[in-house]
Amino acid sequence: MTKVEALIRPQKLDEVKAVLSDLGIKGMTVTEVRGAGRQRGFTQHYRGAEYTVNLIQKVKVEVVVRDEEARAVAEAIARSARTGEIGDGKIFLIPVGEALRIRTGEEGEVAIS
Amino acid sequence: MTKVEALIRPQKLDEVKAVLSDLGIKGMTVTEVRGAGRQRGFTQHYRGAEYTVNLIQKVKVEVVVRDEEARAVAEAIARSARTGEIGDGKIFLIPVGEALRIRTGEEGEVAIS
Amino acid sequence: MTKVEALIRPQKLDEVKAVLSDLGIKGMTVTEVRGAGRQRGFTQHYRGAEYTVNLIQKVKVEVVVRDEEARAVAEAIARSARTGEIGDGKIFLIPVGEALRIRTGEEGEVAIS
Amino acid sequence: MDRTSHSTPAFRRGALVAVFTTVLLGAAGAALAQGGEAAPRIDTGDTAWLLMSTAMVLLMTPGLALFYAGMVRSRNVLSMLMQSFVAMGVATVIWVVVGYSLAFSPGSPFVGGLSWVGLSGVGMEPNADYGATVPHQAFMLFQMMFAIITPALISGAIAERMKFGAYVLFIAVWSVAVYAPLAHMVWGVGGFLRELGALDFAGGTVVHISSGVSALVLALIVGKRRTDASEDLRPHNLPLTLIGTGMLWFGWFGFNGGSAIASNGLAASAFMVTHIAASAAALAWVLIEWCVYKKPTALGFATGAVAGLVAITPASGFVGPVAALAIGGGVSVISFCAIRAKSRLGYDDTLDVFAVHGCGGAWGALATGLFATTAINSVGANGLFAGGGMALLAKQAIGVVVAAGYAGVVTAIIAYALKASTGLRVPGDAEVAGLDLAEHGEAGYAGATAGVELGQAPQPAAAVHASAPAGAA
Amino acid sequence: MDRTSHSTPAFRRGALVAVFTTVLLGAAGAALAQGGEAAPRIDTGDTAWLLMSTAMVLLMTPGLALFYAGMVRSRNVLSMLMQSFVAMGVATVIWVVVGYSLAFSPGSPFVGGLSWVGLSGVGMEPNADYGATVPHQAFMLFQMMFAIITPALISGAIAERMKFGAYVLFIAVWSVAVYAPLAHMVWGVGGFLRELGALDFAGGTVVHISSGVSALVLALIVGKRRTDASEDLRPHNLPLTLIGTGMLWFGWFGFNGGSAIASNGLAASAFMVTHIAASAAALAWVLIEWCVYKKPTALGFATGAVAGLVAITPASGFVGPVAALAIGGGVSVISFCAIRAKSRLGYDDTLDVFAVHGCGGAWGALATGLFATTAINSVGANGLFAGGGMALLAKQAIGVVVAAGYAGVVTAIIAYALKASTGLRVPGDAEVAGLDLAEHGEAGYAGATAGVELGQAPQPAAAVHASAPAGAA
Amino acid sequence: MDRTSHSTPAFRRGALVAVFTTVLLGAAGAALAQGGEAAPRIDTGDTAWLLMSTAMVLLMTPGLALFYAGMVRSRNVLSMLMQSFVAMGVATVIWVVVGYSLAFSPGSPFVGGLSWVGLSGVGMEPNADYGATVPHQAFMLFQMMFAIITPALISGAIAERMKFGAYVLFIAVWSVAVYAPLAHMVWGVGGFLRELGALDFAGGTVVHISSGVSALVLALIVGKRRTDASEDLRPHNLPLTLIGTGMLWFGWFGFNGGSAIASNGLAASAFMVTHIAASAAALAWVLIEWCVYKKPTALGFATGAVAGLVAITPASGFVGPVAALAIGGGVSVISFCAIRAKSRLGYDDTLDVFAVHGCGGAWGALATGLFATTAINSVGANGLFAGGGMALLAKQAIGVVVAAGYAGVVTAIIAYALKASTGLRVPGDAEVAGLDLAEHGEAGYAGATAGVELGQAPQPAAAVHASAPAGAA
Ligand SMILES: Nc1ncnc2c1ncn2[C@@H]1O[C@H](COP(=O)(O)OP(=O)(O)O)[C@@H](O)[C@H]1O
Ligand SMILES: Nc1ncnc2c1ncn2[C@@H]1O[C@H](COP(=O)(O)OP(=O)(O)O)[C@@H](O)[C@H]1O
Ligand SMILES: Nc1ncnc2c1ncn2[C@@H]1O[C@H](COP(=O)(O)OP(=O)(O)O)[C@@H](O)[C@H]1O
Repeated sequence: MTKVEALIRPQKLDEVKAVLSDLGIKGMTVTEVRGAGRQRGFTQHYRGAEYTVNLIQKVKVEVVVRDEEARAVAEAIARSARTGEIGDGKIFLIPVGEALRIRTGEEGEVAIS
Repeated sequence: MTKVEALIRPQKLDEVKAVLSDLGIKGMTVTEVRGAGRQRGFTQHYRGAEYTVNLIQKVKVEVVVRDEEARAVAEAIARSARTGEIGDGKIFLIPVGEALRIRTGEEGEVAIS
Repeated sequence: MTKVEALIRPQKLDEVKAVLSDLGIKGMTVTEVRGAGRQRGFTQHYRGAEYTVNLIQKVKVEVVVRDEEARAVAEAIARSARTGEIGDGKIFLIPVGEALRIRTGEEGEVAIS
Repeated sequence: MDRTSHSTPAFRRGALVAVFTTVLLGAAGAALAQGGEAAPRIDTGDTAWLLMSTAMVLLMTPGLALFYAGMVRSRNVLSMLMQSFVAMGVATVIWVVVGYSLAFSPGSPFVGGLSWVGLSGVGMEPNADYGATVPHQAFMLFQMMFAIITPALISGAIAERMKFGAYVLFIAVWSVAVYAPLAHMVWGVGGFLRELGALDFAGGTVVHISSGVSALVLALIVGKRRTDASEDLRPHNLPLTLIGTGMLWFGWFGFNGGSAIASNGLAASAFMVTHIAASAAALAWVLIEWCVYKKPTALGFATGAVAGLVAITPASGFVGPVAALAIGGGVSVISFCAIRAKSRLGYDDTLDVFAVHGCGGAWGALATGLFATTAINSVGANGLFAGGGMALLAKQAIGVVVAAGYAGVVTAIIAYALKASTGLRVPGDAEVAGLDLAEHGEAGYAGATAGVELGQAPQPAAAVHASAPAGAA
Repeated sequence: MDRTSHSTPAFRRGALVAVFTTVLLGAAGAALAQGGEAAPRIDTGDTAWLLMSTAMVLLMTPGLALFYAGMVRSRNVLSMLMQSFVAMGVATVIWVVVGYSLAFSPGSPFVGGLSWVGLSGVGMEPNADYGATVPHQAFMLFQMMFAIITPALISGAIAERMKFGAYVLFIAVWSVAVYAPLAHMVWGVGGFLRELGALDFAGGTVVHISSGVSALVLALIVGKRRTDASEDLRPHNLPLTLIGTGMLWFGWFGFNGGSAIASNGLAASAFMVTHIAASAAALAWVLIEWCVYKKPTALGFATGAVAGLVAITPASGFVGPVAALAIGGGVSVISFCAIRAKSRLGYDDTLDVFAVHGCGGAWGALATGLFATTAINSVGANGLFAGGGMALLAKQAIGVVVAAGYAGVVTAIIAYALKASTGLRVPGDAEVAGLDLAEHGEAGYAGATAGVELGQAPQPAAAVHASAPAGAA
Repeated sequence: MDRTSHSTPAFRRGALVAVFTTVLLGAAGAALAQGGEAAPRIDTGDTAWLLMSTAMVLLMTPGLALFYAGMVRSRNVLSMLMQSFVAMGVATVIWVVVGYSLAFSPGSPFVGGLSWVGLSGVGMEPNADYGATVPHQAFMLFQMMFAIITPALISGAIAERMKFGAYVLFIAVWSVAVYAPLAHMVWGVGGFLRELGALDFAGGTVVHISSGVSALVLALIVGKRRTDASEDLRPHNLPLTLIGTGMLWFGWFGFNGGSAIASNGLAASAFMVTHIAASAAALAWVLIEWCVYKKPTALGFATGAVAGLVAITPASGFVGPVAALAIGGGVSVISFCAIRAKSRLGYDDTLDVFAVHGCGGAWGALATGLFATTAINSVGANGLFAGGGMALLAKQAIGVVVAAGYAGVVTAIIAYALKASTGLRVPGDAEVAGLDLAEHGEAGYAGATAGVELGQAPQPAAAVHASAPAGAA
């Protein structure tokens, strides 16, 4: 199995969820993160003191899927999360050795079905 | 080494910590996440407007262990996190190439001992 | 590619960012987590009731780099995050199968350049 | 006494200021009885209550800010707060410069004159027309606080998308073009609705109908937010909303009780019905939710309480406790339905200003025509249920229509003018990023809000090493 | 004067209302001296202070809501707030309908009559029995605010687990069956404890002992929360608790100072000792923590302040500043020990209502028997240290026992009746999910509370591209 | 009258208490006219306003706590709150024991005597020197609230790094050694600056210059925080700061309006200019930011409002509305520049106490010398623009220099003494961990603040299974 780990803009989460749901994928885990990259940070002034904010709010979406689905899922996420502006984010595919459903103890692909 | 990555119900965290401690495992990292899956979301009304909440509060527990321990650790977590109801969560095993203890620079299994 | 996943003290984040930037690495993702390990927790009293806090605030820094850079990046992070006291944290290297830049659809190492 | 007597005809019809006769004949009677001087004299008790009420009404604006701010997304929390707070600046300056004069100085039936511009002539001595026992400045200040919160109320309708600059211009113009004339018509000596005999004790028309209708019109012209109702649109911090509710409830005692412009039985009565109506409305709202959604909510309680406070406002000097229960219970039904209608009609009055203030204020004004009784306030009138027939109800309806029509039309003119010049909305990406960042360059909650990390110091070094058994190898 | 004179015997023993003689002979003296009219007349200054005090006491309930809400887990924050706010609805309606009559209208030594049901007969004119210089409605309102906060105090004991419906029923019945009779016994004309000569200036027995003991009994019957003391049980938002503390402290000046029912020296004295006791208790609590745990905590300061305010309440009209220091310092020792005893005894009075209000109120009532002096209040009595011997102390002890016993027994009856009918607790999974979601269908803090994301707009496009050197390939 | 008359010379020069003549001849005139008794008599209206003002000023300290606490990092939020709250304990006890006597009892030109130690001789009767129509205790209490907030103001300068124990000792000594003597010099009968004729209606020198300069000196001696300006140093919770701003603004009406020590025209006038100056300053600050940074901020509004309130404080009883606009607008320019100067000079007055209170207070004191007019307050004096020439301005400058110099020098002595004994700073790792944990053993926001999880119960079992289509295999 493969974990598709996507770092996206927070406001794109709803669209990503929708496209995954279209692919029949319901299971996912979402984390609030902050990211740096090519996207420029910004400057704020509080009482005249300047603060440069480099870490920008992003959302990490993790979906574990069968290896053969991984590529399609990644591309679908990419399509739905794209704005074309710098800062759209990345998707990483990470190998997963085993999966286990806590409720039933089922293992393997059935655990993520 | 292997990273055992468990997505569990928040209220099961104490039990999971206890069982890991019984296994002699002290090191772990915990993240607050939100998850979707088979577990149904719920509906809330704020001043009559309906909001469907699909992403449900979960906790991610990450423990990096020696490969040979991974299976036992995963099963122990599963046992302690189980309620039998939908939404108990998943456990994924992810290969880890190397580990390093920042304080000492030690590498390999000794870094996670 | 390899994901360098570092668990560090929150107050070391600025130094780690600086050292990565020196290595020419701009992209990274930061998550607030809590960790347990050898570092002792602490006790608080609220109206006389004692609460033991075992999970201590840490920051997870994730950087996906080319395999050949991974070791150097890990060591640079380790150097900059070190205080020498228990609780400095760990670094894990995790294999990444593929990377994709959402904005352009580019894949492979170019996606993280 | 002379001065008072000759103004009696106007009195009978005016609502707010109608109480002075009572005052003069009542509490201040002793002093007058002694000498029969005609000159108004400051009563320290009346002044204390009026100053206090003024302070309480001022506190309502921060209260409103919190009430609103808790309901938006965290990325707009400061924007929402600012839209209320800035009214404390803008409306104050305008009131000092020209607003008070246009509202209360002698003028036409529709607007006051310019004789009190820059507060000239507004001194420490009482003005018998508006408060024979309190400093004129205290009366002016009390009214100023109403002029502050009224435009701020509108901000709830256009939350999360309006340009800050355009908003500031809007409330500045609105304060002059809508608020001051309406205040004059209803409360000013010679004002047209006052002369007609429409009753508005503490601002049902002037404050609530005007802001509620303006809110609706402005929301329609500004347009909807770009986002659909997803879970991220839920109120981000309801405890803030409840703090605001507490402050509003507290302040409203000054709003309504202070409108007696005296520390007397009428003030106590207005205070009493204010509290009762708020309680009844809050309970009613929660009960409606309990029936409809099976869950009584804290936000529902807060909303109901505010709706009850709105509805009792025009009636507060004219009705008794049983009427207050009815007015409070009634407004929750009406505003609850109005909110549900919004969902169907699809306009984005984001925080339901029209449903709560517009509809609630209209209900309150009409209910005054039903429940008012001269047993409570001899210079008021009898409503339908007090045997007064339809006369008062008709006048109240005229008041509602005039206030709603005037506020709506003028708001539309201002809004379209701004749309054509400065523009009303922030760009789409600013809306996505949140107005705090895009318009104010700030973050409401920056940094990790929940995190502390243990330093080594509190642990004695020995203990630390003892806890790392057997070394690291 | 006639009316007043003939009630003098009762007066000398009554605490709260005891001040009217002072008032009549003091501040209002000028007026009376002039004409010697028998009829009570409204004093605008007294009325202003009473109305203001009433508003301040109302604000204490939102203050309490925040004080409590900050101490629970975030998943129960709205539930906690609601348990206080809803009392503003429920207790108000009950007070209007029947509570005030049962508490204050003429009746038996144990409970008032029904003559003031629905507030009939409670008008704008003063009632000389309870406040000869203020509108009767103002007195009724002031007392209403006490009737609101008292049941709300109980909610701290059953936080995070009680069914909302059962809670609402509980406080409704409790207001009628416990609060009103106790208020009558202590403050009502002809009330049994008042006749006995037990002193309670502002509610040590009626408010604090009654709620504190009821809280303990209810907590025992409802049972413990399901969770162990893990780190997740720590107070989720102590700044909320401190906002609440500020509001409570502010409001308490109305609570105690307003209980003079006049704006006079006694009001100032009560205000003064209230503040001093709160300060002393807060400091004492922090010092105790400093000794015991090496850390003076903000929660400790807040807890101590509230305990000090509780303890001074019954004594506030009878003691001077030095006694206030002693009462404040003493209560922190007592309540601190009571909280530690809780840990050992193992019951789950979640937010320590018994330790703070029950024990603190009892200490205050007894301390009144020690420190009271007629030098402060001529219609009070001399306590042990003022040379009055054990007499007053004994009466105070009777007051404590009666209030505690009555409240405890009736609470148990109500609680068991509800347990058998509606049930008292939410199901286990609702407790896990949190009452906000399970009982109210809401979330206190929804959405990301800390996040904003930068839109592209604020960056000019050129600048953006300049920052992406060398292209993407 | 005798007593009052013989103190008239002092009166004419004193600022705060200067108003009593007005009172005696004005509101209380009726009573005096009747009998001409010499004895001061309590006026219920004046007393009501003074008690209320006292309560409002007390509320400013929690308001300040929130104002400050929102601006620090979350790990220091409780520490910041505690530094204000603890002043409510420490300064109160000191005021009772010795402070009030040193400040107001008869003594030398520089410090009061010991005749009122332990509040002996401070009773319910008025003291004609300080308030002929209010209980002496009420005056003492009102002044106490000033003595509480003043040391608390200093805490903003040493946020996030000072030892709590050292801070407590500092404010304890400072209250006795700096505050009480300064209050005596400026307000006490026979005080040196009062005799000189320097005007300070409500505390520009005593409260703001003294705390602002002391803050700067203490910040320099304590030293900078260890951290650089990274994004984590941004204010963690600006809604808290805005709640605090609302409370401060509200309370300031008591601060300045109450300083009339009467409920009269002067109180209304002071109230009015207070509000106008705050509004003008808040707007001005926001406009400056709009020009300089293109973003008007909520924090800027709050900062400006407080600066305006500071600046009007000394002038509030002597100037009219136009002057208030000027004073408010001016202070924002001055304080804004002072903050920018800080960035360049590099000292760490963390929350800008010197820029806002020190510079703002100095501007206000000097502006009194420009704008004061006897048209507002006959016992004041005419400033430069009212045709009084440079005389008053010179006296005001002397007041500023004396207050700044005295406070600065004595603060330095206390600070160095503490540095040498207890130490002033927490260790470095405690600073990293945050003072909440290191000094107080608490967390401001513990546990997950944003999370609830759905229990199974609210879903009927059937529905649950229906939602899991096709089984798990
Ligand atoms: N090398 C990396 N490792 C981990 N996360 C990265 C890396 N590079 C980028 N990211 C994540 O992707 C986000 C977007 O990247 P950025 O370079 O700003 O834009 P783009 O992907 O459009 O070029 C970052 O905010 C960060 O969270
Ligand atoms: N394919 C997946 N990839 C990543 N996380 C998943 C996936 N499926 C489920 N999860 C996580 O597991 C949690 C529980 O899954 P769910 O399907 O609701 O219940 P169950 O595991 O009991 O069948 C989800 O909330 C989500 O956090
Ligand atoms: N086996 C592990 N798996 C995952 N995370 C770990 C593991 N061990 C430690 N960590 C993380 O590293 C942090 C520091 O580890 P700790 O053992 O306390 O200190 P040190 O690394 O200095 O020996 C922990 O708080 C936790 O977040």
